[in-house]
Amino acid sequence: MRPIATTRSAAGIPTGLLAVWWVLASEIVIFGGLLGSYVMYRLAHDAWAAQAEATNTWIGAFNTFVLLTSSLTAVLAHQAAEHGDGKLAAKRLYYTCIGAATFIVVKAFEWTTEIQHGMTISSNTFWSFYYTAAGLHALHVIAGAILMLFVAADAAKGRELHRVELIGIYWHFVDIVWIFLFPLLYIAK
Amino acid sequence: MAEHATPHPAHAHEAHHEEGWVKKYLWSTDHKIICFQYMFTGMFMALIGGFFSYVFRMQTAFPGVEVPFYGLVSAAEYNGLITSHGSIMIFWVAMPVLIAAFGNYLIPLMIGADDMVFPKINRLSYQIFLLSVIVLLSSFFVEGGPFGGAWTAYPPLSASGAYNNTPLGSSLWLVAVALEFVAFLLGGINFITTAMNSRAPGMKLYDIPIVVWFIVIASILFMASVGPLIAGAVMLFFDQNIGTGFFDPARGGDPVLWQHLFWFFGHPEVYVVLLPAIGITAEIITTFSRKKLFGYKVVLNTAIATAVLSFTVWAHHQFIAGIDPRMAHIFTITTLLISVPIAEMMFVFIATLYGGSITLSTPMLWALAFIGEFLIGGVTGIFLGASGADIYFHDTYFVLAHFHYTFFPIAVIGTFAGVTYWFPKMFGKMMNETLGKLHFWITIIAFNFIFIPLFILGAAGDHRRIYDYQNFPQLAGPEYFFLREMATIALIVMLLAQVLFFVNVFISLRNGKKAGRNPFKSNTLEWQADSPPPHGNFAELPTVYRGPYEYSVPGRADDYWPQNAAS
Amino acid sequence: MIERWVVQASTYAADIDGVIWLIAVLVGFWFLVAEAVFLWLIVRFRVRDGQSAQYITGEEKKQMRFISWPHYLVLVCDVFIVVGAVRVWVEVKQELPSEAESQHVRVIGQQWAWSFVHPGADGKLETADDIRTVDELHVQVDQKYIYELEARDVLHSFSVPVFRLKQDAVPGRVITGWFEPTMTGTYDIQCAEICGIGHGMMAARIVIESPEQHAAWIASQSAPRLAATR
Amino acid sequence: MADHAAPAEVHHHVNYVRIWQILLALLVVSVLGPMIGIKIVTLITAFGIAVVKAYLVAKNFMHLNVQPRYVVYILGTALVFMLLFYAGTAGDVMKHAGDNWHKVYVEPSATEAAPHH
Repeated sequence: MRPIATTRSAAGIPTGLLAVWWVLASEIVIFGGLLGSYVMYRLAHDAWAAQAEATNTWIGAFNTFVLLTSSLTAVLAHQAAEHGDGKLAAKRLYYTCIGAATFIVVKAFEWTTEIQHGMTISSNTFWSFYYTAAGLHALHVIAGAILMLFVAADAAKGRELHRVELIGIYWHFVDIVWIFLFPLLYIAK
Repeated sequence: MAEHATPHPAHAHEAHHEEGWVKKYLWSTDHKIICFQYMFTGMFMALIGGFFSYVFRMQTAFPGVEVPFYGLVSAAEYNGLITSHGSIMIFWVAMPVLIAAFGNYLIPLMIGADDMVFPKINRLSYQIFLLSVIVLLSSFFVEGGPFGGAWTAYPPLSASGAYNNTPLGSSLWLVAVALEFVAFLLGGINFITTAMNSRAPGMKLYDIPIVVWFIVIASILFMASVGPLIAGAVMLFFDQNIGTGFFDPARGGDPVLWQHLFWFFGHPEVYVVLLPAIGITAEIITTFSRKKLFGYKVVLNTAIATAVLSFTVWAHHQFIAGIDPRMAHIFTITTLLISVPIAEMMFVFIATLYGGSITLSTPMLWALAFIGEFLIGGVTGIFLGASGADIYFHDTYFVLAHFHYTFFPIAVIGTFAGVTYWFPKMFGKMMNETLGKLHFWITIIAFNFIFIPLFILGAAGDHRRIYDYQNFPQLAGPEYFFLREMATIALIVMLLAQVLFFVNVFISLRNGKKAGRNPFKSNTLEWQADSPPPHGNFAELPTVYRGPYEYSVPGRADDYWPQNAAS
Repeated sequence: MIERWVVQASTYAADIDGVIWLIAVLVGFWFLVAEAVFLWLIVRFRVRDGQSAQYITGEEKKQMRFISWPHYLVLVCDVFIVVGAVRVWVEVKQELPSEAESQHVRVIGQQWAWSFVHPGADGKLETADDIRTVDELHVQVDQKYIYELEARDVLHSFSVPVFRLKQDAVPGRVITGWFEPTMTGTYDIQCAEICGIGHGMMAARIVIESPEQHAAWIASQSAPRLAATR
Repeated sequence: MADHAAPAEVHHHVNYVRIWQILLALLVVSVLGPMIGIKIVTLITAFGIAVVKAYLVAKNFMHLNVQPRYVVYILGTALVFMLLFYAGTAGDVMKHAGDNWHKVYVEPSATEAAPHH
């Protein structure tokens, strides 16, 4: 049973939504610390540009496309949920999950190729950052997709529709992180 | 401790006694039970940390002695003991007790809610915390022993088993710390959301008790500062275990980066545990001096100013650690600036006493001692924040004594103040005042006899984390050892005095006078619930009509005016 | 204040002690006033029969000044402390003596010993007559030295209490600084940053010698080595 | 507020597919821009466009514009703290030398060329 506390909204927005914003604030500082460190190191080591040459911009761009599109389906799911159409919302969330799966599969393929070519996490500190930052992001993608499956299953039965928006916001945040990772890791050469 | 849970007719679980116990105490989502889980785990860890301090203080004062109940201390063990003492006391005692336990207990009760907004996440938070405790304790038993590179874990020492000889211990330590952070992130989001969204009808921002404000500000501080260190922990873990070179200078890494990541968290962390302790003090001082808090908004503003400023001072821990000397100027200025709001906060508490009607009960004694002792910690910090003086004092026992004069008031005095004050509410029984005062005086006097000698030793050149000072001719004199022995003996006295507290708790639980709802005639909402409050806290959720500190309002018969009293 | 326990053996030791003294006076005064007021209030306003507490909000301007004035005074004290601290900091950590009037000495921390490279008779490092020692640094009184601080493995901290000098050694970095001894004698060098199991025994000695003694020491170190290389 | 009536009305004015198309167009520019090979163009097209994209997503998909103001402040504060961290740290980590210190690390780039696909 949900406590009465959860249903109050003295701050003007629903509790779940408020909590999601705080989660994102804490995520900003985690990624901020990691990417800030990366930028400092990158600017200190001009030679890393030669390493960055070996990243595959096309795969990165394709994954950006996949994430942007999955964000679109997530926000459309939210739209459907707002109209009370749980089935449609669930369907669109499943599309988003397919996007997440595509992203991970492409990433796995990309990493496999790179590791086969000797670019491992310990071969150079650029690659250490490459795998750590993208890996941390990929973990967020996976976690978000799993949560989304639960939300979608509920939504399909018309339950907890407000969660569609919450998982969507989280998903857009994951998208934004990638929007910055893409130029940082792939384009800047 | 069967007293503190009122039977709940809704869930009549007559099936199995053990299952009921597990459900009630281990698997509960009730914020009060989670408070007890955090508090007892924290106190258990405090016993371990306290025992460790006894062992290594014995070695420092009487080098080579066979420590009773332990045995001989080797240099590696010594490092492991001091590291574990530091990390346990901060991460597994101060944090769980002050933020998690008091936050869990007080926030829903004081804002007039029936529980946290996310009870299951609250339970998960404790379970992750418990896991972190288990991981940390397991590091004592692995090959090589626990991590021994100080709680700051500076690489390259912490990054390589070749340097620290504790490859497993250092990784387990890091994992435990990271898990602990996750636990408090979950808990913190719960606290913040609850306090923001679930206040009782009528409770405006300036009607929130200071302790709730401060715990929330502390949670925000924690959340905003810990991120870079979580990222750093991942990087260090990879350095330790899969051969990356984030902090390895031979591969383009920079060990100084870790110091920044660590202290960007580490300094706000001081305020993370300080603010709840000050909040507890505010509640107690107003209650036992029957006074309105002097300048509620001033207190709040100083806390926010402190919180923001605390993000700009971190590098004063690194003045001589290899950072660019020009940066030291900026951080000296910001560090001295932060003394202003904190000093102002202390002035406010002192001013609150003026014109009061002070009862020196046990909780009040603890609260007053907090201010008196914390002032010492505060003023000695100026020596360390001023770059020129820090050249000498850095990494001496002066630093150690300074931060024990802040952390001891926070973690021990603040906790005892809170526990003795809310004990009647938590367990429905009054505590024994005689035993409580005896415990108070022995603890406080012994505490000063521990750390004043250490101030002198620090000024005389004792540097920290030294296994045997006989290796340093300048520090091997008998007058030095006299001071070290004095501190050690005082420590033993203080640790033994804690038995009094546990005896007091035991006696009070068995034979204590029954506490009514509001034994101290206090205003805040938790005193309007039953003692102990049942699951769901209030029979009828309260409505708030006024601020929390309306004591001795002229023209009223009572000298208190509960927040939820309509008139 | 510090000189009661540790002698001042460098030119800037007295300045650092001076800052410490300045802070001690300023904050010591405030501390005593605050504690005195605090204790007085506790004694003065103990609970009495038939006397109830006053209702003071502390929000009015007239009342606020009881905390705002002390707080401005704290700010003023802070300014003095900042100025004092920064001046000493610049002197000790930023301004190096000129190359002409100073000698270089290399200090290397490693687990768990200090190695020192002295310039030898020619007064220059990186020459054949460099003198390497372990855990013993020989310097000449009233001579300016520029140290180059390095670490081989983990962080160490080069700390000479009689000089009031402390500087962490960071692997991957060379950190320079200076000192000028002002009295002869043999004193402790500590490692003030935890560096592993042997941290507690990483003790070295600094031997401050008169010019004659120092020359003799250089000669005694150089002679056998020169003989060996020939 | 629980039924979210007010924000829902605002949402209807946003054409999500349109935003998505703009985002894709920007993505193309950010990939093509660096191919010109001028450093300043790369920086603008890569990072400038990243900021624009993030803004579009935050505003239109996350609906930050219809949240209470303090939500923006919370997230903004977190970002500002990261800038603070960067400002305090870069002087040591990003530089090779400073006042009375220098790093001895030598890039092994000459001997260890980047591997290719």
